[in-house]
Amino acid sequence: MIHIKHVRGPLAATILSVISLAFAGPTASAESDALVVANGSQPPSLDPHVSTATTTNILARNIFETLLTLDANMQIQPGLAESWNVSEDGRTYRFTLRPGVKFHNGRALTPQDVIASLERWEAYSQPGKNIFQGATWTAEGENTVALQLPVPRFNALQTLAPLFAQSAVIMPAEIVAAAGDKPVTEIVGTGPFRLVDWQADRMMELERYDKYTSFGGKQSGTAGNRTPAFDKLRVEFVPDESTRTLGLSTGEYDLVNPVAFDNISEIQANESLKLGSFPGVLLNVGFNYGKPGIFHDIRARRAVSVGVERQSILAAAAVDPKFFRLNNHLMLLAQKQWAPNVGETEFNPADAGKAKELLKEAGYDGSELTLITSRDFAEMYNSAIVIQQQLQGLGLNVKVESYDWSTFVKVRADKNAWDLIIMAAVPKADPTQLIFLNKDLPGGAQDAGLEKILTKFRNAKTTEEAQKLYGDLDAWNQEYIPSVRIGEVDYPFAMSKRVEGLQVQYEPIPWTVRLTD
Amino acid sequence: MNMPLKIENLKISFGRGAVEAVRDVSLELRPGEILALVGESGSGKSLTARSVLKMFPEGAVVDGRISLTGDNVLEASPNDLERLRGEAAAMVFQEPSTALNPVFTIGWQIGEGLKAHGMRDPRERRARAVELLRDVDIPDPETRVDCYPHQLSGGQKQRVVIAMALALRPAVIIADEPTTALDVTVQAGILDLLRRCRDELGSSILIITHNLGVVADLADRVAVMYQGRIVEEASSTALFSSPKADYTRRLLAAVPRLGQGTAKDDNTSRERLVLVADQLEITYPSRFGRTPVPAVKSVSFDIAAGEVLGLVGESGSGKSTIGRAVVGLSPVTGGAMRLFGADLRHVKGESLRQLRRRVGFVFQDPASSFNRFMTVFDCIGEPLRVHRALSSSSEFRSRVLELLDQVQLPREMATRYPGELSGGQRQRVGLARALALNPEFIVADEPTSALDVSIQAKVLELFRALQKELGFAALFISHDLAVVEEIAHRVGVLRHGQLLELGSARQVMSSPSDDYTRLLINSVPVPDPLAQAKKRMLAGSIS
Amino acid sequence: MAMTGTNDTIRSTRGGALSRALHNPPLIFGFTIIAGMAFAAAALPHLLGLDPLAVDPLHRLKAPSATHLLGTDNFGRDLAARILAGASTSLRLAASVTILAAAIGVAVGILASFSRLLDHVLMRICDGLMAIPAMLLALALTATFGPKFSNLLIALVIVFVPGIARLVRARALALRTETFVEAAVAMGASNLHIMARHIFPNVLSVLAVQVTFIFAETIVIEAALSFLGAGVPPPAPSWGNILYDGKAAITKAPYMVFFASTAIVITVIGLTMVGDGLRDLVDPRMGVRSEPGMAKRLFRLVLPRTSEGER
Amino acid sequence: MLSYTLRRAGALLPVLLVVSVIIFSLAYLTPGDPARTTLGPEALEVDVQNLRDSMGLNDPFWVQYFRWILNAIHGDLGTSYFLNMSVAEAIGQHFLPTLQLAVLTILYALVISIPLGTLAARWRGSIFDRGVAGFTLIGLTFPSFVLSLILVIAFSVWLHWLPVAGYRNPFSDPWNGMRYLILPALSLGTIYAAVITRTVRASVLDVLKSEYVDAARSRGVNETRLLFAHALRNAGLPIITMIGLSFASLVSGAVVAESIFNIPGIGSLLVNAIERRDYPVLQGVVLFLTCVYLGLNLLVDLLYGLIDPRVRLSDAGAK
Repeated sequence: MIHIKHVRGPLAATILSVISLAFAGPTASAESDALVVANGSQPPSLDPHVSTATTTNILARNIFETLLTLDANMQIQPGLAESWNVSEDGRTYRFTLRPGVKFHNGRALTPQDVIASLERWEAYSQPGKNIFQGATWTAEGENTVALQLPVPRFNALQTLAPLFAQSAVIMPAEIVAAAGDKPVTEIVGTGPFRLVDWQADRMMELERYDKYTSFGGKQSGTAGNRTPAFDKLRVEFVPDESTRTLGLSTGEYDLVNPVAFDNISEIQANESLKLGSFPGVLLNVGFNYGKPGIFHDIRARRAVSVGVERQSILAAAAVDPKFFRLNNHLMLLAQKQWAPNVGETEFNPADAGKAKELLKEAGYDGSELTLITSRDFAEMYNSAIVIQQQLQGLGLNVKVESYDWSTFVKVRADKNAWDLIIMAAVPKADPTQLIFLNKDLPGGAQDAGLEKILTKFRNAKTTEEAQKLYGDLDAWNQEYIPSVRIGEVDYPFAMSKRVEGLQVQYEPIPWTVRLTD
Repeated sequence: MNMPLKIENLKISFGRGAVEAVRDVSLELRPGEILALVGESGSGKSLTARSVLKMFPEGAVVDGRISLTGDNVLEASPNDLERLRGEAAAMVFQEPSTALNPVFTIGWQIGEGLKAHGMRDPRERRARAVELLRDVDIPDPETRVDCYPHQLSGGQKQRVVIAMALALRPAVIIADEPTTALDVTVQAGILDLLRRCRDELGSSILIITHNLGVVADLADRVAVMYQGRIVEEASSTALFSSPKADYTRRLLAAVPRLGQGTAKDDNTSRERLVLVADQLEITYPSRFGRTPVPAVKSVSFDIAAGEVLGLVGESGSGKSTIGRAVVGLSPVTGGAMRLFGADLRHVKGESLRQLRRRVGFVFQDPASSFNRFMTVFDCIGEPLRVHRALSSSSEFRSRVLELLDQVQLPREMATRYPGELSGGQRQRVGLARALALNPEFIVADEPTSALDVSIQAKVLELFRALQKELGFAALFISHDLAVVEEIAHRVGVLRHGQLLELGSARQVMSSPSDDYTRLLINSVPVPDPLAQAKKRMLAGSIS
Repeated sequence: MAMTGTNDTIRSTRGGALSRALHNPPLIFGFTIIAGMAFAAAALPHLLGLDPLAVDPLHRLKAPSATHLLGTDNFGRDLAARILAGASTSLRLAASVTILAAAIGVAVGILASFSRLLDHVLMRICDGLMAIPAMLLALALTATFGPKFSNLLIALVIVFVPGIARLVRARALALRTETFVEAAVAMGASNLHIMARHIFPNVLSVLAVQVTFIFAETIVIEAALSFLGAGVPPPAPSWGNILYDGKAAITKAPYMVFFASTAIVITVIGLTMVGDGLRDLVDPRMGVRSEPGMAKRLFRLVLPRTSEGER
Repeated sequence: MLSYTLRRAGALLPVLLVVSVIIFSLAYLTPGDPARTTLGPEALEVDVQNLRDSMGLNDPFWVQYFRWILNAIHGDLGTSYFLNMSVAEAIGQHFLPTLQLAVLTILYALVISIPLGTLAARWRGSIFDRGVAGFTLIGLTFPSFVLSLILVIAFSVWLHWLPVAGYRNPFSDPWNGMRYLILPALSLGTIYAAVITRTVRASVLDVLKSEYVDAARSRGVNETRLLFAHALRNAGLPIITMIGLSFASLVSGAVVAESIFNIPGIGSLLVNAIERRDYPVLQGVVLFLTCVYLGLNLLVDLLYGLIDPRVRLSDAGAK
């Protein structure tokens, strides 16, 4: 799923043409054999076991590795585990570790490291707790590790491969033991890059690990030969989006992730820059089931689902139609393994009349409703403004309150503080982990029918069985409407022409790059 | 040797001719002569003097010719002007404390003048500066040359300013009210210094003043200015003995003369005492890092009902502090001070308020003793309102108008703001305010020293009339002996917080028992050139 | 004892303040700018039927055209309407902050000048508040109490009160040594009477000059706060958040930033002129020597203010 | 002079105490906390509460305050939750860039404002004076980040003379270090130049009106010497105050420029700390900035003593 677009667009006519960006060619960047990445967000830590932040997970995968990997078609491939087998009852897995793998501090990888890491991952991470509840790990001999599941899980292997967030990465046992529930401070992994220097809020310097043991086969996605073709990887944290774009145009940065939606047009206008994107978030309007109110009535929820005009909301959120699309199904269209065969994908009736009828039937009394969003994420803030306007068009008295992220999360936990919420959910390996269906999330939907399907889903033995259950889940979602899906929004990124062969899995993969000067 | 200074039909006006400050003045200063330019504030004397060095305030429109040692100053080019200023003519300013740059040493500032006129070598400049300081009798000039202005006394500072003027032996010295800011004793010294400049250096001096005593003491010739014109010009003896212009005559009459105090009946019956000071001590508390300052050291006196006690002394003598202590504006820290029998040291709150109701206070500076945002009517009526003396507003109104009549001010003044009145009018409003609650005791802290001589005479006349008519007792504080002699029944002389002499006005003024009082009386220049000359011979030793 | 050299014959005509105000060019010019801006903000949106909130994402960031005089913003909302509505928000915020801060500041300042104990307590708190940089104090306060207009108002008032309190206290202390206040004390007036009749009117003169700077600075601080995400909460328009939105699209639609900053520049220039004019009107003698006019303007934005009047 | 300094320093302690209480309560009241930020956007409430317990965030307000203030007195400002370094170290690391930027900006501002202000006062009312007045007005009112963006677009994107953003320590890499600081210094400096010019003009004008300047003129001293020798030193007092103010505001306030030019200064450290609710850093940095502000005030006071003998000598009781 590689998006390399090379699209020319007319240069936007601007009043102050003197300010228009007639770019000259990029100057030579500081060092020739280093990839300089300008990253928009800062990781709170580099410990995927503890932090659910995607930035942490994506940066950490350059340093830490997982037992299994996923190729370009998202099929499971060997990782630190060279091979593995499954018992008939699907409850016992034995993984044979790849020989000769060394940690960055020179120490060889041992089964004890794998067990300590994965036990910690089970204890503190979301996927670990959801799918590996009650699982036990035992070492067998010098290079084999056995996993004992209480009940067969179809997605057990998939969860041990790289995920969007909180991948099951392997760290030295003593470091894991020392850290406990707080993020690890000593960063030692087995990955293609070694951490040289990390000055938070400024930059992170990584170096190719000379004694790296690559995985077998041709490089594809996060699988295969992962040895980087260049020496240094420098990640600069540049929170200001226009600075990131300007830095790209002067050649100071080779790769900028993400790029502001409004800067796309001028990047397209510059031949020496290339544009790409990766699946960003699933945008939903959530309801507050923790607080008594109109939205406990299905008719009110359907009114919102029917009434809103999704195209213009997505246009406000992501500007360019290439970066958003309608998708009324639970999982991303790009996640081919979950076939979207229930209901209409491009569901966007935008029927204000029907919506008003439904609201009257539901007995909406015109009381004020609060829609909360966060201004730290452009797509959440922009879509909230448009949604508020549209809902007021339907007669709902909605006011918007936008907070910085930390306050937003705190306000969300207070069930009397809001009625509607913008949910920008990170895509997950399987539907059971989606936050829309999570009853523990503040204001989450509580429905016996849902729980029944979810437990059946979690105990599905095979992927086929899981895919059938996905149909039921999707049908339930479109029937019960726990939250109104607006659509999918991709995050664009951009690179200078010196970056060749870049592949994307969740986000751009640095070690797949070849630098041409 | 041509005329050092010749001013021909000088005209100066402001605001595009709207206000004519100097109207066609012509003057001549002969070599080695001291010419006095006399007039009240607003007569244009200062402007005329400053035009000799072409130093005009902004927006001044000037016409006429001024020839200074041959050059016409008004047409001089900038570097001609720089050569003339200091060499041909130099200036001595009124306020010594602001005429010296606070952040540079005395030596440096004197050196600046020398440097501007070509003396390159710093060591030579320093030597010349020390020599100049010695010429003007500054003690221990070698160390004083490196001092800063704030480390010298008022008199010393003025001597330094004069030293700066003498630096280049200018033909003409222009002294703009050189002694007005100084105490009487210090003033005598400066006048002698100026006289020595003329006698030993031969420079001619143009002195500007409003004090006729100074004129009589120093000037050979006098020019009297009134509203921008010279109304009379004559030798000083001729002017004082037979003044021609009636303005000059009125001016001379208005000057209070020592020894001619009108005989006041000594009211012997001093049975009811209004104010008694018994070894009174006033020490200001020490502020952070400053040592405590004893202002008044064990002073004892008393004032009977209907009696006016005059307190005389130079600046820093503590006379104002005593006046302020009466109304609790300064703290009584030792001894006792009983007002209407109550000791001010222990009285507080309501009883203090009732005491203050029976005392009126007249302040020195008319400009700042009224709140800009209150009309004259409110200012006068404020004591009544504070003590809710009169219930109905009509009674209140009539009382205020009655007070205006008493101080001889037109009734329509009531609606105007203090800012729009003249100094003399404002002081009358001050008097009216003090009399509002017809107090039995008035404290007047230098009420007329901020006024021109002619206006001062009228206000004193009013004060005396009201005192006689209403019979209130009064504590009259002043640095001017002649004024005190005219007003007070009894007089006390203060120096550095101590009461040196206390007695009836005539006895203290004619035959003082204390040496300091005698020095004080002698230092006051009498507006009579002959008497001054005699006094100088006699007092040759003291100054 | 010094002979006052003031020239008694030439005195200003009756009704001093008003006549001097009329021929004081900076005051007049500045005042017309502010009045014009306020009128435009209040009246024009109704006259031209503009809706600052109507969203039209498909026509976003369009250059100025016939339908949209100043073009559209990144939600397709009419920029002219938003700048005008923004003007009313910013001016309303600035006006209310100024009035509240001035009222509290005057009260604190005068009280501090009258009682020693109160003086120590109040001034230490003011020092504390002034030592914390204004912008970060506002940021923390809006983060703490949520980004509502009222919270921003309270935050900015807290930011400005110490500065005014210090200035008023210094002026009040100076006034207490003035002769006319001593005269009031001498006649037995109570503290309350002195505060109300004498101190308060004379403190106003200093305040009038200070108020215009607070007014101008509020507008600029709001813009900076919006930049850090703590200004007037969207979707309500304010010049600050228009600028912030405009910054993201500066390469594509620079006119957004251009028009918003021009509006700010014009208003603040107008206010500066009113401030300078007021200073000359209020105290001709104070003239230039007083606190150098707009000089402190920027510092309130970020600075812990100096403790003038103390040295 | 020493006793004067000690006395002034002593007066700062109560202020520091007041500031520490204010900023600690602000941090305590701010919604959101480091635990929630550490665990990321989709953490569950129960996990957040567990982490809060282990971080001691659920202790009562005063317990947390005294624990923090006692450590602070012993010099230990605590460690950051996110920067895996001690707060003191973080401040040290971030203060250097801000200090360098502040010094460069002030120098640039002074180079422009001292001559401009003085000459504007000298030729009062001339076209030059009105031109300077216009420049200062624009300088004061122009939103700073718009100016920064224009400079970046002009000098980096168009002319490629200077880098867009970033920071290198000029001590270790002088050539690049300076190149990174020029644009931010220019954009900030222009505003401070405008402000200081106004102060210089105002105070020089005021001094030129005083009598001792007239007195010097009456002794033949020419105008230029009057201006630069006699007047400027007296006019220095308010100018020094203004420079002290500018420096204090630069140290804590260049946050807007720091975020545009991506300079890891103390301002952006504080803004990130607020965003991430990194309490120890937030409290530590504000306390540090308060000391800098109060220190600068003290320095300005002492400089007063240097320039104005009345202050220096009256304290030592030389009279």
